[in-house]
Amino acid sequence: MTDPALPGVIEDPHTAYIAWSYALAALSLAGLAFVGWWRARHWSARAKAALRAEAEGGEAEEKKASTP
Amino acid sequence: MIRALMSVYRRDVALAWAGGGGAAAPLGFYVGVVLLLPLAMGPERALIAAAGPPLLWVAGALSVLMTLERLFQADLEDASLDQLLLAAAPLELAAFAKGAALWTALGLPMALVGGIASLTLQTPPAAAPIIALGLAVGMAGFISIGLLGAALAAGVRRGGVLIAVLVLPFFAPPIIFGAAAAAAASAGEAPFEGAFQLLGACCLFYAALGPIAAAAALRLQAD
Amino acid sequence: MITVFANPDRFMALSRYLTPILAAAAAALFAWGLPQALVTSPPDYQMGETVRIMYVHVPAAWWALGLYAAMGMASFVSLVWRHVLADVAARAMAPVGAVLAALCLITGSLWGRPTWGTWWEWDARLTSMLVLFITYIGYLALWAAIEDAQRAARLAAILCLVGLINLPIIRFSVDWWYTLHQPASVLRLGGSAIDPAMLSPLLIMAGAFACAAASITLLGMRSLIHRRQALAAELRLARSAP
Amino acid sequence: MTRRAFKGQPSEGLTDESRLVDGLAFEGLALARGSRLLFQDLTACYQPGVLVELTGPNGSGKTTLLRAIAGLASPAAGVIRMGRATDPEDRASLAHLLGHRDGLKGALALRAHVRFWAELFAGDAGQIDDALALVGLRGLSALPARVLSQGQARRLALTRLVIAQRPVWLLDEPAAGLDRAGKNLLADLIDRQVRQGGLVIAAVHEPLGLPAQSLALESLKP
Repeated sequence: MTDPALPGVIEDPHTAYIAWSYALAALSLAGLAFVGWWRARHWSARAKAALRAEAEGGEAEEKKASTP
Repeated sequence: MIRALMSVYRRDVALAWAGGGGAAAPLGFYVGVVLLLPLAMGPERALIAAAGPPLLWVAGALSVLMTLERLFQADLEDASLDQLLLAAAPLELAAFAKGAALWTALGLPMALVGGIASLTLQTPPAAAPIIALGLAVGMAGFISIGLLGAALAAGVRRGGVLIAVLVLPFFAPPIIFGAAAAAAASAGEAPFEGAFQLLGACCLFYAALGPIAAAAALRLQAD
Repeated sequence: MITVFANPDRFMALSRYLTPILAAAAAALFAWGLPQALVTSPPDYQMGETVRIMYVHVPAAWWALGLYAAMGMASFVSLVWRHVLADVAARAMAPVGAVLAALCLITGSLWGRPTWGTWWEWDARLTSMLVLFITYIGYLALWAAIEDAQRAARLAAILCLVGLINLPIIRFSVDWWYTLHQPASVLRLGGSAIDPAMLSPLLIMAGAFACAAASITLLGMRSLIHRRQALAAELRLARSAP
Repeated sequence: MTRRAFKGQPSEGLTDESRLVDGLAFEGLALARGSRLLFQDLTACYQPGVLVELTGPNGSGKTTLLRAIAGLASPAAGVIRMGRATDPEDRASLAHLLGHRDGLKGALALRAHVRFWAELFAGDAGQIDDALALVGLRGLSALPARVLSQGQARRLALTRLVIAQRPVWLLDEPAAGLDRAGKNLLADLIDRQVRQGGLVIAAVHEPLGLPAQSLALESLKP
């Protein structure tokens, strides 16, 4: 049966709305998860790099200070 | 302490009026927006009578939003905010005094203009004073919660838009009750019943909550 | 419990394991709940199949509100005890709550279309959810507008707390507004008493959404903490560079 | 501008209860600017009736320290005690803070400024014209503040210290923008405040030419 208010829509309109609802739910959760994961990976890498650079910087200074 | 608060109030009213034409700009904006309705909807009387009172409230809310940006931003920029923090009165009451000054300088004139404009929107003349009174109460509510928006966005360049999006959710209750009160007044119902009382309650609550929250935000801005 | 998460390092160690566990729990609950929601649970006697949208719409509404309440608590802790983690938690929850609120509005519209024949019905609860969605947008806009992270956290906490205090007022005024302008008696979305057979998939789906939201929030908190460490280290590097 | 006694100065100067009982004290004070630690473990005590010259390179935390004493900035660690007051609001009511920016409203007249400060800080509103005369701006009192030069604006800001008596003065580079006469005036005001048992802490780059203790921030590197 077609929905009178929506002439010409596929035979059973309800499955379309249900499908869209679940697809959007999945999309939004997956999108949030992906963005969260990508940002976490990006920032942890950057933090590691910065801390390592700082550590190396520290060692370089110690070497400089220790050599007369 | 009262002297300190009165001095903040008087200075802000003077500043609100001194700034080039004083309240002319926001009032002009307010009337301009009210004018747009008939232009957009055509002169058909019944249509305008239905949409008139609520539009007065929407236009009033937008006009108040325009005046909020400079409320604390100026004080933060020229460091006079520090004076308020060191004053012989708590910052919460100083914020309240600034809100009261803005209400006197701009809120009341807007409510008056709203009452007059309601005549052009086909509302019965008897309703005009009640609508104006409702608008005056509503403006107090808008400005009180607007204090918080202004304080939060004081440190932000061109914070006007930010203030709008921060404060609009809080404008919902006054708009709902105010527009309903205005519609009831123009429908000739008993003036101070139902919606008007709820409007008053909501604006009183904001008048207490706004300054306290704004003072907390201002202390952070000055930190 | 709060002190256990007190310092960021212990939190990072704990969340390293908690995040995947919660994600797995969410997947399991979805696997368990989806067949019930889509197939085995009975259709509604009035709305027919479209009631299945409820299993996504209602959990989204619950957690959009639940996350804002959690943000309110985190904001309170952040303002009163100046907890670094509380700021990070509130900031990490906001986008999840905003997306859930948007999802709730969209699925509400999709559900309304076959039920009421219009894409948007100014139903009291949908309107309140719209206001909550704008509140989320305002919260995120405030964070974005302020450079100093510490000040942004405290100011956003104040805004969130005031928003939380106002939620019941906004809810009451919207309900009052809806009854004032009550159009012809309209079938309320999921208003009829929920048939017990529908209750179990609803609760399972709600649980799945909760685990997913918690996992994503922890992930967000981890990246915010890493971000702070990275920026602080880079700042120190820039300053100490010869 | 001849050096003349401040006519009409309230005779008792600092009223008794506003006089500090036991000065200003820092205990293990640490200050940070955002995430950057400026200094830590500052412990010192200053008796009333003293001028303290705060020195240190740019960005060493002079301004932040003055704002912390006034209760505007919250310290990262440690306690600031002003007389019996440790709570920021209490300290704020005992102090005047003169920052880099003079806190003037361009549209407001000079007299309106001084009257505003007299009432805002619970000072003596009768002294307005004397205060303006003291800083040499008596003639401009009706004009809006935007007409003032930088030095004149600084002099107007100085009237804040005079119009309302407060035991603690926190001055951030007060001499900036002042001409020779202005610097003399500033020295006069500080000298009288110190002799009356007040406490003046001034962040300066070159000494004010008055007997003073000094607090050098660069010696407190984190």
